[in-house]
Amino acid sequence: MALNTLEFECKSTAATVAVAKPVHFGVVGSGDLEILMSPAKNDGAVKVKVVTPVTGFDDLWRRVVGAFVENAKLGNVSIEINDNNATPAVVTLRLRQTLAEAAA
Amino acid sequence: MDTLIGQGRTAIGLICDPDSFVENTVGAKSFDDPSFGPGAVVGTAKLDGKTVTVIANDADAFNEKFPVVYAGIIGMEEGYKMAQAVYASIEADKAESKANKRALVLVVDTPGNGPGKVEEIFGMNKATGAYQLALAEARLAGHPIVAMVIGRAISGAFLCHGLQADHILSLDSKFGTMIHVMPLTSISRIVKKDIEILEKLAEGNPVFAAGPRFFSKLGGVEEIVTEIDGMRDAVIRHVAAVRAAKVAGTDGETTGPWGRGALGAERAGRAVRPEVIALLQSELAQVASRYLPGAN
Amino acid sequence: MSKWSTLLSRSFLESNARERALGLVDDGTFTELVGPFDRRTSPHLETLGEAVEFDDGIVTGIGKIGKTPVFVISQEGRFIGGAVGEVGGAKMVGTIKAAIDFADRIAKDYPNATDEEKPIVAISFETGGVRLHEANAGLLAHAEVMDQLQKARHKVPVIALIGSKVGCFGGMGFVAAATDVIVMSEFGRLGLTGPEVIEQEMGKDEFDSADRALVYRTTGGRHKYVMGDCNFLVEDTIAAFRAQLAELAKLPREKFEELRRIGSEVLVAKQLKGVALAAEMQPKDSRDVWVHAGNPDPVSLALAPVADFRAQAKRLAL
Amino acid sequence: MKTQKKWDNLATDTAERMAQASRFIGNGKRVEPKDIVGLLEAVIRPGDRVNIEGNNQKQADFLAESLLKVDKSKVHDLHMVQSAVPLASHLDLFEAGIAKKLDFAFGGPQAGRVAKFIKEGKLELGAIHTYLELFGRYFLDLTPKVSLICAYEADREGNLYTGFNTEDTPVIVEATKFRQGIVIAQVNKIVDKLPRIDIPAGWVDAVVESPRPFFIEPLFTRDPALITENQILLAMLSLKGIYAEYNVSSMNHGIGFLTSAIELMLPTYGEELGLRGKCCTHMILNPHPTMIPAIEEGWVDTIHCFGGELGMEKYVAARPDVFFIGPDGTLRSNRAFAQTAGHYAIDMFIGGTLQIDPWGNSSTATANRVAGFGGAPNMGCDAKGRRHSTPAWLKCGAELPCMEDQIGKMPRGKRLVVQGVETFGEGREPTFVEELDAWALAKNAGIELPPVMIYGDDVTHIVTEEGIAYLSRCKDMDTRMAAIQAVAGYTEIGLKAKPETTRRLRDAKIVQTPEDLGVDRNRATRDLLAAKNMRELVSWSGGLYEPPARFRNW
Repeated sequence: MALNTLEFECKSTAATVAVAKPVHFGVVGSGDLEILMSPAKNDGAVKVKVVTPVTGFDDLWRRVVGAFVENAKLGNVSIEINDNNATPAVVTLRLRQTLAEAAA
Repeated sequence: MDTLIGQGRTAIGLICDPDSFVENTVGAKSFDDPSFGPGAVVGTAKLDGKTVTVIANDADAFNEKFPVVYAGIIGMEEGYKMAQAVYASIEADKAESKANKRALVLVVDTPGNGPGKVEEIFGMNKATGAYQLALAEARLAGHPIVAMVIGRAISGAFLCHGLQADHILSLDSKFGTMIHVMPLTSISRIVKKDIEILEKLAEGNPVFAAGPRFFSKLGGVEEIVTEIDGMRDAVIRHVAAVRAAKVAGTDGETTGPWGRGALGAERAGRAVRPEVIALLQSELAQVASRYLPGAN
Repeated sequence: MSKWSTLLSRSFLESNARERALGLVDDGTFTELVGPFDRRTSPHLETLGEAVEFDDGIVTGIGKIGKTPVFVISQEGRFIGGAVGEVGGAKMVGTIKAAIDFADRIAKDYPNATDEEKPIVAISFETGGVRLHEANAGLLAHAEVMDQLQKARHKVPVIALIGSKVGCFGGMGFVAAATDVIVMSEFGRLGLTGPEVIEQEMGKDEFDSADRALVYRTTGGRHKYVMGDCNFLVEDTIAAFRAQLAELAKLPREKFEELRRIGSEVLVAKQLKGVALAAEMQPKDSRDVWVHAGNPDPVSLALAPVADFRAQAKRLAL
Repeated sequence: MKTQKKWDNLATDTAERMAQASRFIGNGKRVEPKDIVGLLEAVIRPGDRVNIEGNNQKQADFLAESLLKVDKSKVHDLHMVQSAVPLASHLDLFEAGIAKKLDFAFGGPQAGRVAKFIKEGKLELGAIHTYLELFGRYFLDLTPKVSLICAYEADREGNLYTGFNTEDTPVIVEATKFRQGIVIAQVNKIVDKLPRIDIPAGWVDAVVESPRPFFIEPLFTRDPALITENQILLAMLSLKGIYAEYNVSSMNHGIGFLTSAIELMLPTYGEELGLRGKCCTHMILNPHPTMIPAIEEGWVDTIHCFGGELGMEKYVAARPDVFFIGPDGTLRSNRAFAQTAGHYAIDMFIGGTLQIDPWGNSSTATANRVAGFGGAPNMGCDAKGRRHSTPAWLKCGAELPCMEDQIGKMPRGKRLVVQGVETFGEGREPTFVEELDAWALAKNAGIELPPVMIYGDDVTHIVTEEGIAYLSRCKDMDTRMAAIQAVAGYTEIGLKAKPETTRRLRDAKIVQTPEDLGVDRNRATRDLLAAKNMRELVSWSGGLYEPPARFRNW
């Protein structure tokens, strides 16, 4: 019954964007999530950790976060997510918003 | 006698010196109107020869003016009446030293606070809040406060009548005592987890299950009293211990809600609480200078 | 335009706990304590397989308004209804205690400090009280907060801000009642028993919890203003709550006792007049009490814009 | 001698029934509430076709409950013909054996019981119709013998005022009365003088003052506080990629939060796009509270309504230039006429759905609920009989690469039918699916036709957070499926999209992402909503809008 933790890495083919300082964004409401995005020396890759009560969507998480990392050209970043059953649209939106917060 | 549920006055007799309880008088204050807050029993008694204020619940009373108040429920009148008894105790002993301030004995058997529409319109939360503030004020002023749970100590009503005490004692659950926010069956329904799973988890983690033992593990109950005729001695003993701490000036860290926090850590039921408070203090220490007078 | 200044015009109701906390104090002054980067999630939620949050649903920290250090506690209703568990409860208790210690330190080290330089505590409530997943720990934390509120008396003013969706109910309803000052918006609600439970106790004919207008006129900001249960009714913006807080920060500390509703024998006697009135009137609806307080047309008054309402509403005299 | 054929059987039958009922009917056709069951037993015969006015909104609930109390040995096996069956009592009639067969259009909250009763043999399903289709059959083969209708007021002669929520009443009464049937009305109040006469007394046989006002549901009120950022993104895409692209002037908005978002963004984002005066000038729409800001900002010339909406009475009455207001100063809605306009006259229908299959068929049906679709299919289709042209209709038609295969060089337009959906719904349920649940429902409930709300060939655009699929621009099924895949995100359908194909579709403007359209995702915040909560809607209305109690949070 414990929470499901999913950890993986993804790498952008053209990783040029990093974050300068750790940022936090979002609220773990129903169907929503929060994200911590922090700089991490990681050989250009992005380390991802998702904590969620919902199981069975591991591939979906890899794809959604992977596509975000690819599009954003993100590298050397650690992404930590506390999720409460957010849809891919919400996940993508929050990832974008977190990155925008980091750039601000 | 296998339970004291619904028998607040009997319990007062068992705890205090025989026939010493005088209801409706505390210090200079007397409560003359029998229809006022009938669910609250307040008065003065002797405990081991010393004057104490006693506050209890009357499970047989029905408040005609506020029909949601019965069976020991604390309504608006009851909450304010209990607060008045506390203020009267403070007033009566305001010239006394800590060694001599009268103790307050809370005999706890209450299933809840008044859950009505009129109560919300007029602010039930103020009545119970007022009583809690009064108890905290008395405790901080040096009155030893000991709560004895003899029956039901449920959620907000326990918060109001019990949890502001210096020490909390509870009769063992074999006497039917209930301490909880909600029974596990209701929690199971609301958090949508099977009762069997919750029962199993409760064995290792006392934070959500119902009963005095779990509260004891969390530091929420100082001592479980295993026999009814052991109550009197236990209350006398705890009043003495609390008084000693107050005289010595160690009560701040060892009694009351804050003291029970430390007890919770000691008994390993609330291990995270002290860590979080310590972390908060250390993080504040790093930036505190920015917020002191004259800083920019 | 900085991010902070855009926060000010935001709806307090719509904002999240962190935005409220940031916007209440001066730009750039907020330091979050035990914030999300500390990752102090609830171990109990984890055991139960429930979603966790890095701040456990409560933002705590310190900021400044002008010269005044402001200890901020801001509950997040979107995370499990803002309910209080062990971690969140400890953050709340720890923050009020830290404010008291801070006041003691200033009193000792800065004997000439003005009132304006002494700390205040601002609590934005958004909670139904105890978090059932860790109910016992949550309940015990409530008692600790109450204890701290009494300890803060005469020393650190504690100001309740209630303008959130969830409102402030259950055990936290007591806590809010026990603060020095209560500031609400018309969207805030304050009480003890939630509408569903009242309906369950009294029946749907007496109290229909789906009737939100009824729910709000029983526990909402406008009603609480008429009853004197909240001191100030402000517009639903972060700026409006902030402005009220800033005004209070300048107040001489001894004035705060005068703003209280409970906390002394005299105040209890005053509240009992209200209870006697309740017993005598047996109001079917809060409107009855509004009329009694001198508002002959409670329906129109309830619909009037907040500024007009404040100008016109007669408050219950006890 | 040749037998004289009798030509007035219907009238004779009615007269016989009314004779038996006469002892219950007093002056002004008035029936006491206590006599209503007796009246129903007198006028209804086993096997009759009966209509209980069950609209989208107002409900003849007292009469429905009274029908439930009849002696089942006298009244049974009725054939119910009515728009909607949203009340428990509607289905209780089948449980009790009083009713047997059902022809309807919309199940609403009773959809689960409809499915269950069909399966258990308690309910024989005629067909699930659209509103217009059912209204049509009222005048063909499903004319009610007895109709139990619902009005706000009656006068002392039996004239009726149906007012704001006229809805289906005229069509029901006309069909029933002009086939010599019997019309019984429940009214909230009997008054000396009506504001206006909506139904003449001569078409009404009995009037009962209901012990409580009829039930009415505020179905079209959407609290702006609940609109999400992704819905705002979809609204931005719709406004820029469809409203502006086609200059859509006339339309119907479906019931969901996306269209509420669009309505609330007309004065902000729509204004910025310069659409005022061009788009949304003529609408067929219930009085949506979320339209208030756009109306106040002068966007709308006219709105005709299917029904009313609780709380909007005063606001609507105060905007007679926009709404259809009677000489008495109040709105008269009319579902039959609004649906006619919605089917033939509007350029666009935009709404949401629960599921879309790989070919673009969409449905809100779930496996165990027979809900029906009400009016959506009539608006969410290309009306083949349409013969007038408008720029948006022509432009959409001109885009169709396959038109020439069917009608050669002849120009013809096409209705824009837009489905706006997020790729995943609540609980991470995919919106794009291999097979609609409608198939499972058809199997479970024993219906021959999977209930499809909008067929793929009628859908011209699908809007998701990934972008817009311009299905009107697809030359064949392969292209159409690829375009759908391209906007289906991370659903199984979406994962089939090939990047190079999607690239090609984007270049051909068959698929457009937010970036292609120049829609800045970072602007998709609630700041774009002209009103963010109910309170602000009230302010926009100058205090004229009075939200129902359940929507008020002050």
